Amino acid sequence: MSASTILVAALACAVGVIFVLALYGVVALLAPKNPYPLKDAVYECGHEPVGDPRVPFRVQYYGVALVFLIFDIETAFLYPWGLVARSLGWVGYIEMAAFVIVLLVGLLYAWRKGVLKWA
Amino acid sequence: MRADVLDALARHAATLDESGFDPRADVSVDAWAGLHADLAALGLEFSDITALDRIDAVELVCWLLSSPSEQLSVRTSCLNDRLLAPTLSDVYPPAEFGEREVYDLFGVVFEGHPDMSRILQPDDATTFPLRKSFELAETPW
Amino acid sequence: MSAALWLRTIVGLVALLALLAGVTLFGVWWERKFIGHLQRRRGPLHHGWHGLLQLPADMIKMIAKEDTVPTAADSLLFQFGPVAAIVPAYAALAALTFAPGIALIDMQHGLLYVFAWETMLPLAFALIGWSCANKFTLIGGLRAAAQLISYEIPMLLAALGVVLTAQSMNLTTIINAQTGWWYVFKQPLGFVIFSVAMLAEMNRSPFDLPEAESELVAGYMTEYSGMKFGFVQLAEYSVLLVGSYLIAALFLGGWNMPFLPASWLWLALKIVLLMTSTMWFRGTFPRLRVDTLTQMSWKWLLPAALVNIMLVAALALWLGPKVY
Amino acid sequence: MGIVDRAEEAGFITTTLDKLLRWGRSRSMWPVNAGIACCSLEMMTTGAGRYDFDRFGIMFRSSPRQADVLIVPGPITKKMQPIVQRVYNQMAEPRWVIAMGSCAISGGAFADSYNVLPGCDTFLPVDVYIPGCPPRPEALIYGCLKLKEQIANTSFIGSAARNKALYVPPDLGEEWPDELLRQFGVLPADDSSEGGSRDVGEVRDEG
Amino acid sequence: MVNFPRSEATGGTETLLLNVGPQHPSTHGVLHFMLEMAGETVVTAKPVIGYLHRGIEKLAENRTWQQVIVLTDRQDYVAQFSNEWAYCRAVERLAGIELPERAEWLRTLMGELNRITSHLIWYAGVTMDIGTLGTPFIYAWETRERIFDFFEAVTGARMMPNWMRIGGVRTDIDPALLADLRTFLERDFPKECDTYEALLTGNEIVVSRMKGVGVYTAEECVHLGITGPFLRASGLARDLRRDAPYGAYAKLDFEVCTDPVGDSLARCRVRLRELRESARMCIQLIDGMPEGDIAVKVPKALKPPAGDCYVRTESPRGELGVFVASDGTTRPYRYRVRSPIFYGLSAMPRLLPGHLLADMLVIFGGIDTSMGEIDR
Repeated sequence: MSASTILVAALACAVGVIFVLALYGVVALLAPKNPYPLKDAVYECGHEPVGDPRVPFRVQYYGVALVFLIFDIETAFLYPWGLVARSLGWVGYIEMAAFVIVLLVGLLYAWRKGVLKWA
Repeated sequence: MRADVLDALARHAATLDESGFDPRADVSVDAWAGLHADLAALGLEFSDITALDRIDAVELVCWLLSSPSEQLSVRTSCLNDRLLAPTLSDVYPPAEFGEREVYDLFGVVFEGHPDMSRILQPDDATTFPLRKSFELAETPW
Repeated sequence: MSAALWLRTIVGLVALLALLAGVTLFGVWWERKFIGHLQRRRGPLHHGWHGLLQLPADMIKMIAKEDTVPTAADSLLFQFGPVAAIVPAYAALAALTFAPGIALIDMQHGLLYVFAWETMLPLAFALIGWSCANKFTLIGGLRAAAQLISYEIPMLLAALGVVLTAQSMNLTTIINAQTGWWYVFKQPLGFVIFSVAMLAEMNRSPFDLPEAESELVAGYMTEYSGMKFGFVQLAEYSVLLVGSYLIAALFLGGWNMPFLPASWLWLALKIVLLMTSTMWFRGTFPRLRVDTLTQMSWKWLLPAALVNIMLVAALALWLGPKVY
Repeated sequence: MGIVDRAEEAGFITTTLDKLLRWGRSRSMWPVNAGIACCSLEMMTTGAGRYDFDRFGIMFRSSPRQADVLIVPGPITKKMQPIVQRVYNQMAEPRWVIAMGSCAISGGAFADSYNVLPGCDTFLPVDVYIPGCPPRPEALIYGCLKLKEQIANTSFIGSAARNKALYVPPDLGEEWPDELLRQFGVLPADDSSEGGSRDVGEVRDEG
Repeated sequence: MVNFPRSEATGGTETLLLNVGPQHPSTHGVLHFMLEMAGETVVTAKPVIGYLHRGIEKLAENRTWQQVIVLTDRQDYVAQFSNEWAYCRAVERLAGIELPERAEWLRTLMGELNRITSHLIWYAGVTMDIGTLGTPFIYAWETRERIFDFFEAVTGARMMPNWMRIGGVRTDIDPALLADLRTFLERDFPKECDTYEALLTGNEIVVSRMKGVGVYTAEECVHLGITGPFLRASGLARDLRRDAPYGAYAKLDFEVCTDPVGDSLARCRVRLRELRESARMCIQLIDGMPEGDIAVKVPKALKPPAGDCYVRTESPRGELGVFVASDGTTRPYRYRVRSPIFYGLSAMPRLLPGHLLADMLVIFGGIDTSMGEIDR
């Protein structure tokens, strides 16, 4: 990734942000603005919201995030091997197969423990 | 009428009158819950609970089904100064909404009801519209 | 950075912006017409030829619509939400090669760059959902986060099969490697897993849980009025464009067409066909439930993706590069 | 701060922009998916295959934030009035109201009922009235086209000031309770701190 | 502020109080559910109704016996003919009026056609709840339009016919219309029922959403006061058209559709089979329609004898009971409607807890609510 490509990529993000901010500017220019308490209340099917919406997460989100982390790291290890798999030949394949099987056992363990169950 | 239903009515001193379209049993207010507990035990199903405004009293009418095609009405009347009746919601679960509606539109309070509040009218309403004393605006046509 | 490169980048970025706006406008119109005719009705008709003028009208109305900010909402994140939704998809466009020579950045790891931006999406939707302090958006945002996280791993692993056979992550070499048999015939399992996972990434039916019309009113965009809703629609269609491009490039042979000279027209045709099929799915499929959704990814797609990689690797080594 | 809304006199820029806004806003009217009673079935029939609303660019949105038009299909009871008023107030500007069916216009078949308000224009500024019980889908489409004409023909220049007066039904302006005027933003919300932010503050500790 | 039920049985995790309120795409009208949710599972559900309470029962006391029929149309605005029929039967039984044969057959025909349109609206609602963007919704609406054209040709109005009178019906149906309806019901309707079945019970995602969701036994349903297709889907063949036949039902052969399983999918199957069953009945009705006049002479200022009576009719949603009391004057003394889904809704706080938000809508869609009848 030469320096110019990084610069162009950064420029791409910058243009994305500028595009959104420009449209925000046009909206601020054209759109009417008339805030008053009842309009700025949070929408809840015509009722006043009761209780604080920001309730702590359920526990299974945390479980799924952990399992995602494990398999994301696994993908991070598999990709470099994928690039050179042909040249490494069968030796590389056997090692990677062992790695993947260990992770499949890990998945089976998570499955049995019920981390993947969503209810 | 089935025999076991008849003696259940007799046990609660309910006067049975079969002359009208459907058999009708009148019972006093305090025997209301006991009678319904026995009738439910005999397998009668709950169809509807409603009320009639008899000017000086409110007549509670509860329709029960002795079989899919026969129906029996059990009635009692609460005088205007004591609009109180025991609840049937523990014996017949659907009666919970029916009784809340009778309270909302007639003003009869049911003791022991899990959530005795208005069901149809806004919660801050004060009137009991289905009483004859409540006058509607005259029909505009 | 030489002046020519500066000029090329600026022109490229503006062209990509025009492409994005064009795809969104065309996409919204085509979706309403296509789903309309799917449902035995006509869709936009009276404004312009077959409703073509309907889109500028929607855009003008959305731009000139008031931008309400609920007092209970976290106003900075609330305003930043659309930016977080649009920038990933737009920046990912920069690395896509649309024709044999034409690409803004033809980097060695184009695919990795696109996937890096793709993993930003769950963050954006969860952020939008959390910032609006509305219960429907909170549930919608958390659902989006859970769904996109669950379907990211099968997508990456399915793409690994393609990378493994093409031996590079550069999109041009991947497409050029498919001049003969397309990868969809060599790795059918990989194609199925990748398209299902990409459908989930794009939040298109039957995986459109985050903006579940019937349960969560309008999902994570319930509190978004006027142009913010336009931005979220722009983000949705840009993710749709990137997703369709990836399926077309990785598995359907990009700009190669059997017995015909390679040109960008075939790539455009494939992208339009893929987008239309997502609209077709949207018109027919009902919505999955949250738990079946996550179960399906973790218990079916992930093991299948691992098996697919081992299978493809074994075939590649056994049959050698010429045949496979 | 829309330049078209705040402008006092019609300069060159404001008139062209105004013409553009009028064209855009009239061609794309998104109603809120608020079904109340029997007229909501006729509204759905108009959205379905035979009388298709989508031909005129009218697409139902379920959240009021993204909607322009509030179609009131059915009688407004005392319990429903705060809900409809809150949904109307949560719609983004510029917004319009269609009273669909004789119940929404004058209480209709239930005019003498103790629980039905005599029409939704007692608390909403209505733009188009569609009589009928329920009005046929063609009548609803005709009403929407009438609204389209009204939007296309009324200028938006200086409408910000005018809108404020429009919020409150002109003839009932005096007897309106202050609290409601404050909600509409006619009375400044800040001077009565207990009134304006009452509902937000009160909710906080009650939850 | 309405009191909000907050239960402690949530195992300590913080719960979200959600108003699935009157203005919501899938509450089929102005029903408001106060949900207490732990994450996505419903802990307690409290239905709040009354947003469409127009006080029809009080208004009826302000009208003559004949004028009340206008109010009955607007009661359950999805199945108007069954409301009218229930009211007319109650008053005719109270006043002791016998109907001519043809009037009974005409009423039965319109009642069954109304069952078809009501089930089609239920079908459109259920498919919208589980997420199809409205394709089955619009197909069902197209079939309903065909039947509404027939209603309009006979009664003059699409939705609010006001067609039945105490002692008969208002207009006769000429044979050409009947023949046209017969060809539609015999040739096109079964094909469209096949598409509806394919789009709903034949679709794997729908089966995965509905199979095994909300399984209730017949005893539970009877105990909780649920009647109609919801009860028949739990295996109990309870149908007033066969148990206490009225109109022309005694002369028709039809089968009460039940389903032993009792889950949400069974409720869909029962209603889809009832669509076909009603079409078959209509064909028999058209073939066997007797000749004769369509109404019996009833004095305009009808004064039924003092007294009261309660008549139960099978509406598309369940057992619709009308309790009518008269004190001998020209105006009803009391008019009470026993709505099947009013008591079906009272069962919801017991049926819904423990399900996901998506399942809650599927189960709640099973009782096919129409708010006009619940709030009256």
